[in-house]
Amino acid sequence: MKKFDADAMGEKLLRKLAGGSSRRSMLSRLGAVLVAAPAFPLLPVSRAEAAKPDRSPEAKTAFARTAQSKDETKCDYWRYCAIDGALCTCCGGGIHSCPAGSEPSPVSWVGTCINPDDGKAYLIAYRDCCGKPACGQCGCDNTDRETQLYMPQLNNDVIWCFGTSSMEYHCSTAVLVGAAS
Amino acid sequence: MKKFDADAMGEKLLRKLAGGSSRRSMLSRLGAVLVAAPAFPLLPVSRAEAAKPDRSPEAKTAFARTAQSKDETKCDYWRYCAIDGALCTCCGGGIHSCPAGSEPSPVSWVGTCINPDDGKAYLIAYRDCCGKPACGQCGCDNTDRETQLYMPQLNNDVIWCFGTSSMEYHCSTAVLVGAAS
Amino acid sequence: MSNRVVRGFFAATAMGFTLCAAVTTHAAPADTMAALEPETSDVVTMEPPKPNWFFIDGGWDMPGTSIFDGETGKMKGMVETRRLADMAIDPAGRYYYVAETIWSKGDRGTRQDMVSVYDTRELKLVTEITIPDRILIGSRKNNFIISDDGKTGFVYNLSPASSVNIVDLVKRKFVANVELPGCASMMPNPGVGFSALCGDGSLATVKLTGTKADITHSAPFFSATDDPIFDNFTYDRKKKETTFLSYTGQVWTARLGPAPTISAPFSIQAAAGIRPGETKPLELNWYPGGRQPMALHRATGHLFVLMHMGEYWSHKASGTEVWEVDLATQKVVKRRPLEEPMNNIEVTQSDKPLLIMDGEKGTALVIDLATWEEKHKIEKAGGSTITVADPS
Amino acid sequence: MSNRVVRGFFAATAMGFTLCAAVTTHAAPADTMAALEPETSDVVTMEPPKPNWFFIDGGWDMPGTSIFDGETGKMKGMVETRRLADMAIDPAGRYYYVAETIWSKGDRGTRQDMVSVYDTRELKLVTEITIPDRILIGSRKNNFIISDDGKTGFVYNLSPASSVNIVDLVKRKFVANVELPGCASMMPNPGVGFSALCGDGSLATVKLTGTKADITHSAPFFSATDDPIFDNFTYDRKKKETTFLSYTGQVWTARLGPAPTISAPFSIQAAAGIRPGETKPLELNWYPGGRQPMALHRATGHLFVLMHMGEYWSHKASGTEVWEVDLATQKVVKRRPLEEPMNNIEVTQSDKPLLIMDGEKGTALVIDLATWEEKHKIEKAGGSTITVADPS
Repeated sequence: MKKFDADAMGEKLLRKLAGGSSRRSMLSRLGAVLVAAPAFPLLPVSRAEAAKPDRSPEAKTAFARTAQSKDETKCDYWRYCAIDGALCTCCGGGIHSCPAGSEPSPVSWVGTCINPDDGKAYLIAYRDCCGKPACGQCGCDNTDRETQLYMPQLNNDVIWCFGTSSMEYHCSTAVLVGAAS
Repeated sequence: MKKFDADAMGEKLLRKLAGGSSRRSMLSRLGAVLVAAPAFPLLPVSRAEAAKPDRSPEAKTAFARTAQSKDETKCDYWRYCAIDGALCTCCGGGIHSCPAGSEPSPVSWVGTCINPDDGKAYLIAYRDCCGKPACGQCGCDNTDRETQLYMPQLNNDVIWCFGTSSMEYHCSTAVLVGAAS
Repeated sequence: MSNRVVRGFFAATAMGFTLCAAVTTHAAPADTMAALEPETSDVVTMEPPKPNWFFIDGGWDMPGTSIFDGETGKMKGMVETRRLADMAIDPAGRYYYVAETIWSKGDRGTRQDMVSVYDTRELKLVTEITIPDRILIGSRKNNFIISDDGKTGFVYNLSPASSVNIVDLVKRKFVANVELPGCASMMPNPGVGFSALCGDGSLATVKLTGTKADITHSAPFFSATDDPIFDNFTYDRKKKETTFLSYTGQVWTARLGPAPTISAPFSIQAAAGIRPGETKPLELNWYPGGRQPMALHRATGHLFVLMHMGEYWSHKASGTEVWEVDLATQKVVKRRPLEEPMNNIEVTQSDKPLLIMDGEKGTALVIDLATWEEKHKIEKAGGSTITVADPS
Repeated sequence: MSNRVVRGFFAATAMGFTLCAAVTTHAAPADTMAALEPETSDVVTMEPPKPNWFFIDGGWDMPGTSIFDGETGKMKGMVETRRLADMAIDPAGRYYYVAETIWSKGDRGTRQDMVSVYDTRELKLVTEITIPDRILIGSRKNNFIISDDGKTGFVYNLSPASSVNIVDLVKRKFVANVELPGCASMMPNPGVGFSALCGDGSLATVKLTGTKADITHSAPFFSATDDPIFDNFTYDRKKKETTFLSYTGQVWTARLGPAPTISAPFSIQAAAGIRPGETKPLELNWYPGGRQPMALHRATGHLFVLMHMGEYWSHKASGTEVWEVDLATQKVVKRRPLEEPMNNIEVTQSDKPLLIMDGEKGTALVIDLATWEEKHKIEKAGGSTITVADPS
């Protein structure tokens, strides 16, 4: 999820947060508060009294709720929940194939993504293809469970081109490793 | 002149070309012709019967007619009539000064530009500053009397970094060489 | 996170996948791996270049030349072309050649000029042919050309003296540097060597005998300062002809040979029924412009030209229309407006030709010429020169 | 155009200007040169870095770190930082240091890792300090840090084993590579060595004695997988303190030393009077985000944080508001909406501080904090990390 898409994922919730008022009036009130910018603006929200959706950490993230399983050349394909970079499927490669002339890195960062077809979580290895200039097509940056550099295997900014003859980043694949749960 | 600015330089002429009709109607007629795209569209124009402006090759170009002599950090500064690249005046340098750490090329392409203050033509040497990555600020591409590669000293696409320790292009200066006429 | 975890993480298999239980427990509290077969990473092999493919140079900001299938609009792969490199295609389709200049430390260190050879199926670097310096300019199609038989490469240099590096592409070695005083912008001249345009308005013909170059000049036929010919002209390998276009819109055809003959020019504007372009200021008219302002469909002899309305000396302005010129009848047979101005134009040499264009934003358009239907609009495809597999 | 003309063209004088009568007659039918004095090309000399300057990394697409004067909005110069390089400023203002990785043939050939040293007045390369490999990631401020006394540089490496290269900046030589298992994202620890965050949620302290490194860990205080601390945290050289911010919006202060002490966290949302951020899905709230999501004005102890509305795991989303947090009172004292979302934020350490931001389009904003007036909006300034002269 590059940008938070309020329309796609939160209109109902926003309304609830606003205590039942319409989204428009809530937003305009919110806007007024922000533009005035008092010393201690109080956002007129309290914990939402939603009808008990699954709020456990294992519940579906915004990405997972809208992910699809049909088109591997789109950022919202389910395996891409933590990918960062150009999709190799748009660069002449495939979901687990590097484009001609590039080389898959033997190591990678990983993600745990939910397949919408069976609702199960799978471990995905985001293996970079290396040794060509940046492909430039289909740039995605999804960040489910993506963390920082002190946990490098879960960080998607590192150039994961180790053990390849060139460390130049070309694109990223999303290789299915196995079921995660 | 990067783009032809019809408003700045041609409204009156356009009207004349259209045979006295208003600019809007002429344009919409022109648009219709284009969209329909017949095999042999005839633009309804003939040689303009303008009131004898100076049409000699020495007359002022579109650039020269709108050039100014006050702000060296703008593309329409008079000396920039054939410059291509980033203005060194926007990169920490000056009209004839390279930014710190870059190096002026001893050779350059040249332009002949008209100073609006005295109406005279001057020879300008567009000396590239070399040895730093592209500055990125104030990109200009003016093309008065700019020609092709078989006449390299009048071509503004060549990386004019000869005899410098690095040929990396950083920005371009516009050094006054002398009067051209 | 213990040392073991980091180390364990690197226990990658030879097949190339990463897996480490200690890591996966961080990623998600996984219990056991299911029986699912893990996928294996592999590398795609390509076909040799096809007539409906196009090659688009990313230009200054996007290193690399992307290969697209014009039919599907899909990217097929990429040839490594750094900034200011020039790419050419082996006429037999076996190799992509890249004339490039690399410093050993990026922008400093030792200068290295070479023709890098890539095989077209695996896109792997086959070898590097070291050459003397070459010109640094970019966005030109005629600074690195290949003879029609595919055996010789010509790499232009401006040091700033003008010369050409001759490269034997069979033996893969540099042959000689020949001076080319006052000329540039090369075209093959089969059986002779090559030809080039000159600042004195002539066409130079360079007859090569081993490393010896014998230069002859045509009579001057254009003005290099007053009405220059765009140096991104087109060459028709089949007819051994070059089509030239000048800033004002004059069109010439040159028949190559030991003593090339150059046709009388015609005006592209007159061919469209409007007054010819002129060099004087204040003459608002349609002019050709852009970086690669024209493309020739060889079989039909139709020339496609990017045109814009403006005054003279607006030759770099992007085209707002495409004019289709029948060279035989010297008539503009179609004019098509463009939604966005375009800088570079090329046409595939297939039976159902596709027109390819790109503009400053790096968006490529693929147009079906039969219907002028926009088949594909590809963002971030590249903003510089376009090449097709058959460089006619 | 004869050979003579081309040759004559190169008769440049030592002073560096080009002139050739044969050429100028082409350019324009000039008669004689007037008595006008031709200008001489020269090169600007800069001042050492000033408190109201900012340094903006062009990021992936625009190599180079541009130096701007925040008061005037004018560019002062550029430090050569290629893609994925890390720049640091000598605390005494004499040098700019660039930790970088260069292949001898662009993207192939021999790998060369180094710290390149530039003087701050002439921006010339003084020397290169060869080091072992360093990490390739970019957009991080804590992979190359300098000790407060300016004598030692620390360059992080991920090979993918985790280690740190110690560089003696006085003798300008590489000292040692020390392992740093499970940790990254360094901060100076004066008199001790350096500290770093670890995957087990602890703060590691690396005591250096010559080339010997002794690593101790604090008790775990955060979750590296569930609520990670942004690795672009801030370090206050005067107080020897680091301020950490986590994805949910927790704020910690760590006092560095042989055994650092870490404060209890507070919630930035609670500090603004709204409910704290949570890690669960479907909890719409304000969260910190971006690449360099926060900046500390040392003298006032005010933290500026890029905030956006979203769900958890949106930590890379650009900020749509800036929250100003008084760290002493743990209150959000101001919230300011942004017209365009911003990715990186920094603040000058001057008396009249300027807030600097940039976003995905590479446009930089300079805001006067006293009035929240937009002093400058600079297009194409750069889209990556921002540094100020006093890296507090």
